[in-house]
Amino acid sequence: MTAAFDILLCVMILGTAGAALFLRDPLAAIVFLIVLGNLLGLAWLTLDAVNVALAEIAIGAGVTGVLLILARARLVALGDNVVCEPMPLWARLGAIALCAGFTAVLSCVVLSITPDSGLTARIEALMPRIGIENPVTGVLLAFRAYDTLLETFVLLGALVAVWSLGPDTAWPHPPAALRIFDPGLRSVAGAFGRVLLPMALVMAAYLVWAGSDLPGGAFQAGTVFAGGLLLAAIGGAIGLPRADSPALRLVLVLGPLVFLMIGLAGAVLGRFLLFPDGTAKMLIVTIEYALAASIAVTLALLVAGSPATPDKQD
Amino acid sequence: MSPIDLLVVTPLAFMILAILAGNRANWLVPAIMPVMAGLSVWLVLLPHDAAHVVGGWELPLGILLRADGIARLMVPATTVCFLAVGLYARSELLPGPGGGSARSQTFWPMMYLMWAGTNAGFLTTDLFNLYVAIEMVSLAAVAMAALGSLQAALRYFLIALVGSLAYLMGVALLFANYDTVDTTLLAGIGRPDLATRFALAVMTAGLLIKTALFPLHGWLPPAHAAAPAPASALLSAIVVKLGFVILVRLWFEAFPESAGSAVMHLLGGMGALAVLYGSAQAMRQDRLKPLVAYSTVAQIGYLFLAFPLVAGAQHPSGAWAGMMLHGVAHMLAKAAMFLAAGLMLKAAHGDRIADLVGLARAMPITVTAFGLAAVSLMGLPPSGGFTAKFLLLHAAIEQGAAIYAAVLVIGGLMAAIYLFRPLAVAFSGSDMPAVETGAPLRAAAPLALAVIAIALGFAGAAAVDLLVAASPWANEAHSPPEAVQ
Amino acid sequence: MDLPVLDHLFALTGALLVGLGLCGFIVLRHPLRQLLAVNVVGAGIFLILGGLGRGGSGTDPFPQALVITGIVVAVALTAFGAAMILRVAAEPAPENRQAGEDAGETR
Amino acid sequence: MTWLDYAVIVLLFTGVFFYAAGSLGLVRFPDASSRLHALTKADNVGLGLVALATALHWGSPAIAAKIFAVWLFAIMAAGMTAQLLARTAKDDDEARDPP
Repeated sequence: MTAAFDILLCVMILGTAGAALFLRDPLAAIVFLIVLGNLLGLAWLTLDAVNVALAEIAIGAGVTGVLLILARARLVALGDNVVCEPMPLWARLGAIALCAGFTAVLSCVVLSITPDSGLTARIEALMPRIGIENPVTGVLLAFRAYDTLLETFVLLGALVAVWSLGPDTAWPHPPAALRIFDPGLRSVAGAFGRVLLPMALVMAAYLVWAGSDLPGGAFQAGTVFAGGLLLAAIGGAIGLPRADSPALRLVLVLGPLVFLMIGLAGAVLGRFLLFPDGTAKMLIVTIEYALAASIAVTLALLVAGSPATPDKQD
Repeated sequence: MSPIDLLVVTPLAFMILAILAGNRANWLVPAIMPVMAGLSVWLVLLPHDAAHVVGGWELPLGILLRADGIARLMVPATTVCFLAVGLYARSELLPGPGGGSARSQTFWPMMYLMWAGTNAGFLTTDLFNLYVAIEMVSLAAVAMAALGSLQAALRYFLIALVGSLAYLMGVALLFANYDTVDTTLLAGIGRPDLATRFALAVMTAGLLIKTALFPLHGWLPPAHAAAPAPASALLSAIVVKLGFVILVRLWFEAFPESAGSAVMHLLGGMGALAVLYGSAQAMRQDRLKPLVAYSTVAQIGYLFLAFPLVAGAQHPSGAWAGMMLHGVAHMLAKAAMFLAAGLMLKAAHGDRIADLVGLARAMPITVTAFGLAAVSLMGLPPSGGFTAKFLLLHAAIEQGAAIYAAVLVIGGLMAAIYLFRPLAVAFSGSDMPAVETGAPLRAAAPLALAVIAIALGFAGAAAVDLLVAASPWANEAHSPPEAVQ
Repeated sequence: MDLPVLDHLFALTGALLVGLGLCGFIVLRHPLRQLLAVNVVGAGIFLILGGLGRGGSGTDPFPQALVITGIVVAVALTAFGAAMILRVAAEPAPENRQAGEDAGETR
Repeated sequence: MTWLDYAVIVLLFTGVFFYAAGSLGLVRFPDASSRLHALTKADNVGLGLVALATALHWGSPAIAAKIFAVWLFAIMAAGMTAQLLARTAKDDDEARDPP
């Protein structure tokens, strides 16, 4: 029964991926990518990886999907209809043969590796030292906190990089507005955004809090709140900030800064990112709340895009 | 407290400060200079093989940071480059009278991100941590390339993305196979099975794309040539070196048993072709920056040409020292050359080599810097480039590798031809063109870099001793990989 | 049902996703579609990592954490790529402004 | 099997039936408004039944409360998107053949 479900799920994943890649209509392709993200979330649930399932659905399907839909809409507005010129037949056949060969070898490699639970036992043994129950949060914010620290800077750097792409006349104005212009539509979306934003905040706070012991954590929580911010912006309930707003910049760097400071405090006590016994949980939750706030704003602004020249707005 | 952490933490902290400082971010450059210089010196002075795990979490769960020979060499060299480029960019990116532009505010966070990423990459032994470091560097590199040509940057971005994913796939397979992604642990347990070979193959391919080894170099010349001078200098001098260092770690440290002679000669052959192709292309350019960019394609070739020489040597220390010294000498000389080229092109009326007429009179310091950098890149004595190529040539002759020896010699000659052209034009002409003299620091930056590249040659013996001590074979009894013989 | 291949089901699906995505990356000539294809490849790699980390005592949290890190890095790069594609489309003029390219660029 | 288990099974199957009917309508109906009509109504009933079945199956008030919250969010989102889709579809139709 479960095997049948797994096989069906995998077939659907592959079919959806095929549609997301090879459908001619770009909007349909992106929609199938979102469906693919949700199915992958189910696959992760089947693998008992609830943390990853949350992240995949929220970020892989949600944020990436909104991002691509918005990019396509803006491209269409610029006169680029995102339709690919088909390659000559021989080139397509060559590409298919090449990828089929590569996939065959990769499949053999995958089959040659025996799945095992790897480091599970070691991680379980160390978890009491941190005082939290969710082993994935333990790996992300204790054992491999250094990776996570660098990763938050990648996210922050991506936003600065997106800012740097704006035309010279656009700096430091906000990105092109996300809100719907049709007044009727906007009233519906705006009401929804106003209702949802506080709920998203509550849910995000809960996800961080629950993340120490149950599935959840800063990235999932930040994404949920980013979703709330984006919906509110689409409904016109909130506007987009200027890139040089000091308050905005403070929120953006808050998470990385708190993380870095706590890491340095550990360095003073002996080791970079060392959490003294008994304080680990408190420090991890502090880092996660600060990170979630920064991640939410960063992700929402990453979706919104580069600064836009003001006269192009409205 | 250890410089191993602080060398990454400091640029990250400055990235935050730069974001908060906005238009005043260029005042941070003088502040970071002494800090990073001091940390680099501290790193070199650390006891041999100083290492620790982050946060006190032991392997295989934690991440091991280590000041090995490569790190001791590359981190100070990148510090010198970043400092010079930072000083140069500081006067170039001064916010205008009407407030700052996007560029003058976003360049600094990107530069600090790249700095942290390269240091993180040089200092870690963890392959997944390296993935994050690679992405930090790539993101900053593409953003800098986009300051010049958006199309070239987009192409660079997509290709770099494929390279990263190939590397990530290799890391995923290695983790599934060995339950660890730490190179020091893998070195003990690596076995030449299908999964390992495939993982190594895709990781190598991905990193070669990022390092732009011929024939995977297509994205490099347009991106590096079009970017503003400080960005070009960082891209050509530093960014491509990170992929090279990871490949060295992978093949000579983590999986020496898998480094069969066929693989080494494949890399060496691609390196040799890169030297010839890049040099030939550089000779055909009639604009200055594409010429310097193609010279990077050629010079990267030497780094990989050295792979079979290191693997095949009875005592790999000579070839090893040559390879590493070449990496550092190229880093310094190429950064100097791009900065000097940027100044020369600002003064000249066009970007063609023919437009450089008379510049040697008008801006002697800058043209001298260009010339000294050229001396090192050609491999003329006395320079770091000469010592490196001499060591490599010596190893090639000792091993009877006639083809590699021939490429080393021919490549040097071709470099002399293509680098002599812009210099000859700059020294020609009888009248002195009117040139606006910029900030003196801007002219000093490339000169300082070029002088250090030359000084590496004078300090030849000391540098070689340091490098030999830095090789993976220095302390251990085991000789080079046995598979190669 | 105890076919040996079932242990590898999700990892194999991941391998096929990588293959499909790679094929899409080569065949599709529009950068936005290529960006989408890269996301499919990334999802496939993550699924390989997760599928091979599942043994008798549950799914290894270690690769799960790596995957979450990977997903976040992927979305950051996707956002940057999309912004770059938009800028290239907004400036269709070819970029070979020849004379004084460098001089003009950095002022 | 207690009566609760039977109730869960009956609720689940009824819910799935409504989902199937909604999806069929989405595929087979000719225009946007009737498709929306099929999708929103049938799927919301289906969702409610499946949510109820799940809550009964777990039998814990805390979990039931969470499932209720999920149901509420899903209903809100469905209602809003249906509004937006319907208005957009109407605008499109009017733009295509003006009345």
